Amino acid sequence: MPVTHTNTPAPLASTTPWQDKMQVWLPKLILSPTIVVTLICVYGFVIWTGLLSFTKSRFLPQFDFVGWRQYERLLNNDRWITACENLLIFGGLFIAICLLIGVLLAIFLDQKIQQEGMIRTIYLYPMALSFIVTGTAWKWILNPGLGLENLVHQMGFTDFKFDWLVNSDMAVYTLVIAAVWQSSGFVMALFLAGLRGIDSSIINAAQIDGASKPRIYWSIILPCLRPVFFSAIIILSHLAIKSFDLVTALTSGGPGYSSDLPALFMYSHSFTRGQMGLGAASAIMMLAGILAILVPYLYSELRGKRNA
Amino acid sequence: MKLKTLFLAMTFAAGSATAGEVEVLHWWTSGGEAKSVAVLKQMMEQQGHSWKDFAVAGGGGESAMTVLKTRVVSGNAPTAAQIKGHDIQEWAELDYLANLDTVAKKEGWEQSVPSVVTDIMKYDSHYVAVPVNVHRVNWLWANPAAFKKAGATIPTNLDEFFVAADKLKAAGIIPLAQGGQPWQEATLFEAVALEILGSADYRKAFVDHDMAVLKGKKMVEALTIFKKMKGYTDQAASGRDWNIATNMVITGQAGMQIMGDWAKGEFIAAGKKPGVDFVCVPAPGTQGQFTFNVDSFAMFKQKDKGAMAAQNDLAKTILTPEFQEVFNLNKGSIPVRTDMDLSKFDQCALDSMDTFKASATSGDLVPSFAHGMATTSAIQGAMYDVLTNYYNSDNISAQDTANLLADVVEDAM
Amino acid sequence: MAKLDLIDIRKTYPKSDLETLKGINISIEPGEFLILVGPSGCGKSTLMNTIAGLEDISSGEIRINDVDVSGLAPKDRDIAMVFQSYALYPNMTVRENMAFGLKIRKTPTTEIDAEIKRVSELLQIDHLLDRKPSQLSGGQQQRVAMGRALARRPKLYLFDEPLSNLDAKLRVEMRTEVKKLHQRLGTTIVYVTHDQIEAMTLADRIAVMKAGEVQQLGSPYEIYNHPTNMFVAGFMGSPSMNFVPITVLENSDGHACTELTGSDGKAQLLALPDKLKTYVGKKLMLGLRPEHISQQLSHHSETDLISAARFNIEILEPTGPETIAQITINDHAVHCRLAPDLSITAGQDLDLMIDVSKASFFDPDSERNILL
Amino acid sequence: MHSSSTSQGDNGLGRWLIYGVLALMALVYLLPLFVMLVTSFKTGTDIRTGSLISLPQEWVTDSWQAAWGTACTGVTCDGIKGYFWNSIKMVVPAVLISTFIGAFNGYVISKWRFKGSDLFFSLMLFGCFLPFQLVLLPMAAMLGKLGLANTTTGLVLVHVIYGVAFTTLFFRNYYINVPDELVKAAKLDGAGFFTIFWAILLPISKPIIMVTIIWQFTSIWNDFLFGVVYSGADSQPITVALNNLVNTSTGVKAYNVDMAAAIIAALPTLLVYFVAGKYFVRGLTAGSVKG
Repeated sequence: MPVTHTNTPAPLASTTPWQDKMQVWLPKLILSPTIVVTLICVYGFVIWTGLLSFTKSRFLPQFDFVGWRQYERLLNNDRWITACENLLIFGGLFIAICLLIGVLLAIFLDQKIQQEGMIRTIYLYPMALSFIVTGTAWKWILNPGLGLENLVHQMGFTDFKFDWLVNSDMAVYTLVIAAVWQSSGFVMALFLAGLRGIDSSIINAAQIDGASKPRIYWSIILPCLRPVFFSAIIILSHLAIKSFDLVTALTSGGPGYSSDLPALFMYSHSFTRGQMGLGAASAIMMLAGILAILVPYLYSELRGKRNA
Repeated sequence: MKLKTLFLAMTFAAGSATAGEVEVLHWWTSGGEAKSVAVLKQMMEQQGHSWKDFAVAGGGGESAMTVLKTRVVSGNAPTAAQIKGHDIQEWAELDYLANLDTVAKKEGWEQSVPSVVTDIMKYDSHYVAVPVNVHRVNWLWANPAAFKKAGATIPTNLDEFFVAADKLKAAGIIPLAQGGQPWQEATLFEAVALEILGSADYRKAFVDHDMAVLKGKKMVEALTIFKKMKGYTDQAASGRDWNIATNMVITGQAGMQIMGDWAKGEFIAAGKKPGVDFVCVPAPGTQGQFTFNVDSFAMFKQKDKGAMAAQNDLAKTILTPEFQEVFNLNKGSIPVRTDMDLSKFDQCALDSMDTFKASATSGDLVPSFAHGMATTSAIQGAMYDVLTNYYNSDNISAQDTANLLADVVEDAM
Repeated sequence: MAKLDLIDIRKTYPKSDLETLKGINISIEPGEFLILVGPSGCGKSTLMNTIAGLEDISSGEIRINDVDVSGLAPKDRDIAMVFQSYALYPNMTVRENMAFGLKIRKTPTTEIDAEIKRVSELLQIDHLLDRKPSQLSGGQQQRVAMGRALARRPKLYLFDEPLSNLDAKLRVEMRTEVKKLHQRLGTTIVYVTHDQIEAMTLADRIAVMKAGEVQQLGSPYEIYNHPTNMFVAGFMGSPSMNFVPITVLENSDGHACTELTGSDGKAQLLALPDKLKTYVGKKLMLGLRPEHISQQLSHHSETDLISAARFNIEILEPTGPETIAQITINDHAVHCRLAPDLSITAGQDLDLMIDVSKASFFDPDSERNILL
Repeated sequence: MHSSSTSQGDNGLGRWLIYGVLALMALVYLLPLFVMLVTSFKTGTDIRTGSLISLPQEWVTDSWQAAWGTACTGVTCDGIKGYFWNSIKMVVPAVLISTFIGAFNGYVISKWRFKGSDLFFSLMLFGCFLPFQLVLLPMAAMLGKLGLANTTTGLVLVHVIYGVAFTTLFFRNYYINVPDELVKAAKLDGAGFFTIFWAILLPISKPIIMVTIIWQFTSIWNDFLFGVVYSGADSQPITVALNNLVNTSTGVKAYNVDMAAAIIAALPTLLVYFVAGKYFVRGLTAGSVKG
């Protein structure tokens, strides 16, 4: 016998069509401020800069168009070429070394280490510091007269030479050192999180198959961490491309302009050099570069995931 | 903030028509300079105005310029900003600067300030900025004790310079203290170029941008000597601030520094006496020549009456002999007024003032391109790039650099 | 208790040419237990979501108690749903999970408490009320999910593969629970599963779906014994129905018959129902369930449509209560169900009984059951 | 067999190696902080005569007091204490608002998808890569039009605008791993758009909220560019003061004061990392790393 319901719950206050429509429109409504702001403050400003790059603007924006002139000047500018080469060196090394250190430390930390929390915090803390602080500290440590070189000299090894900071050919590598120091801990955290998310039965299965630990990590675990590599590379390239504070604080692009980076080039030409048109052109070139590298990568990664 | 300003303006408008707020953007944050600005602040406050300080240090005002540009674009320009040289013309051309002719007339600036300086302060023959001081850039600072120890004499020309430098080096003293920033390298080069080219050709090259001079033989010679000087600096110069370099001379770690007269403030602050603990002589071979660098405040157009009154008072105050004296004593420069009592100033400043007056008539008074006096920031920046790259890189010849210098100047014109 | 009518439901996803639902017509009586079965991708879950209002339909009508609800938001349809993943709110206790819907409907607290008491006792989860879902076993989570649905006393219950995340033993237990629950409460239930035993045991009626269409709607008995086409026939039952291609012949008596060829190549005659006489000379597909081929049973007298034949037993798969054997007929592998205590080894020949009276016959081209 | 032999190896030499490497790297990471710390407690002469990593001859806190209260950062010599408060006034609202908006955006993009929402998400991702120097002038013009130029409100607005791309990304990636059935169940229970968010999703978002807050707090607190350009004269953040202080020096560079100031400026972010660091890894584990 079916149980008869004596107390039917209060019926839901019948909603008006207006409220139902709201439910459909609410998500769009919620997102719309961000959409508008993004369109204006990201894309609008990029278009504005694009327009500016075709003008002869110097001191402040002026809209007298000169065609591709600023781009021609840019490509003939030695400092710009140096800055772009530096970005490739800096970005490439920075990303590669951060990934390497990050992965290794994460794997090591994942071996049921005592005091893991403390070690993890030590690796992570540089991320909390501003580039001004990092730059100031490293500038001092890397200074041949004051820092590391001096320290080793005092220890008795007077032949020791570590003058990268003041060496035109090596200055860009000091940027790599400081940037890696600052960001590799974060990469470690990403990978550690990724490792924690992997089903341990995979490792057990591989061990039963007779695979050695390094081999398990190399051929089973790392491929599983592909999404983490993706996130890490995106975040690291974002840091590399935007590296501005660090260069300003550590080398100011020097000696000469040997450690200049595009962001610094753009900033100084736009604001202190009175070459706003040229600065805008360099900004657009930077964006084009970012797009050229990132879009194919994003596309292949995201598409691959959809198929999987 | 706007409301607050409005409120302030309203309250003051009732009582006194002259009280208002000045917001001053500057990059004078280091000791002597900051003290000097503090004096100005105090003097303004005595007149009933309020002072809002907007100090942004770093890179010879690079950050400050960025801030200024964004503030102007946002329609919220400060009352006054530390702008100098050619940039004053740029701002005035864009019609952002206020007309100070009334104050200038009332205060008689034309009579007390030499025309070399007032020309820079005027756009379209109207005053838009107020000069604060005159720096002489082509100074050589030396530590006599270090020279004595090395058995060297303080040089008066380039040949002597290298003789003395060799002796200092042999005595284990860094001959030339140098800071590794583009503007410091340009300052050094400027002093050399002034000697090699002479005042007339210096002007042709860096003010009129005569291509023949820019890539001429003399320029190549100047570049060669400039590079030769690098051999007498220490290796760790890169990124070093000028005052650290000065400090090397103070402590006797280094023998000499070629730097503008603001370096004097550092010696004084360290308790050193001019002529005894340190000497100031013109950069080698530039006796009688004067590379000037004039600091100034440009006044931005204001909507608010109180602010305008305060602005005029600020302009007036800056050029009062009292402020000129205090400020320049702190900063190491000489007053822009030529009618002042200089009894409190030291010998370096007196020398400077004499040369200033004399060179104004002889044609040896030239604007410093390293400090934005001679040309636009675009050309100045382009020249910085070429010079700093040449100075710090071993694989480019003096001749190529001279050609490149001409090319980039032409490109940036 | 409510009546649910699905009238010509069509659904096409944006950016897709294919119709996911191609005109579904089902009427569900108050208190009826309807099960939707079909292979994955057949549209059964989409249909479920459209009933719930979680997805829009492209055309058609969904009527609950003769009211068209197809334009209403899910909350206004008064429907509860139990999900395969249970979808328990992880931040809430069991009590809060069950009370959530009632609270939103502004039910007085005392009523909520009473309702939770009733449901939790009914489902024997009253000792778990203050736990979080993460502290529960799979079976307990499943009960809570059902409790959450029951607490609201909706007009209609939707179950989306609710038992498929449980292990085999628990699944059988819960299946019984669900059946008991339905018998006690007499609620209207639409239940999606891909497990045909669940379908057979629980349903009042079963709707077999394929490619967005209902293939057959009927009682479990009808679906099992009178499948309308080869798809339904093959989908329900395990091991599934054997399909043997045959040619209809006429024997000397004028009865319909056909020849079956075993693995040894010998042909044996098999009598066919006389209804098939019109098909003489034509090819048909004979559908025989494994239990319709068995060892010689003493109590089965050989009637017209129960024929004996001898086949070579190729593979034996004892399952305990029965043994599944594989033979070859007309070059097709055929499963038959034998008694477990039969002493026989693979490779032997065995006399089997074929019960054609319960067989189905399909047109090989249209795959439709020609006798319906 | 194999597994047991490898794990034995782990316990011996391999294990020591791992600890060795980890400890060594910890030292490397700590070195700059150590140098900064000891330097900040040294006297001027101690810095010049001692070595980089030697402990102070005598521990003095003068430079800390100077950095906090008496060092010059312009015409005033009140140290960086006033700026500390300025930064807090700016950071707290900026972090909260951007996190809040990011949570809502992530919720919509992952659970209420509509035509174009995915496209918009990709467009937004690009915003993460925008070099901020590029937006300085147009943003200034916009703030001017809004009457927010050089106000704390304006600065907060800028940080929110350019932070939302990140916060949205974080929340979207987290919510995408929350089963859709939860939302469906809630819808059937009668919950609407906001109720589902408040009652179902937000309570399970703690890990990602922590990640987002840490990230946003760090980047906004440490920002110099926006801070120097969009703040008002009396609302400059601490990074501007630090910059003024570090670039302010006459004669002997007061490294000890610089270092003390740098550490003071970094204290809040350090604190956040030390206190909430474990949530950071946990939050990343909880899903934000799954691109």
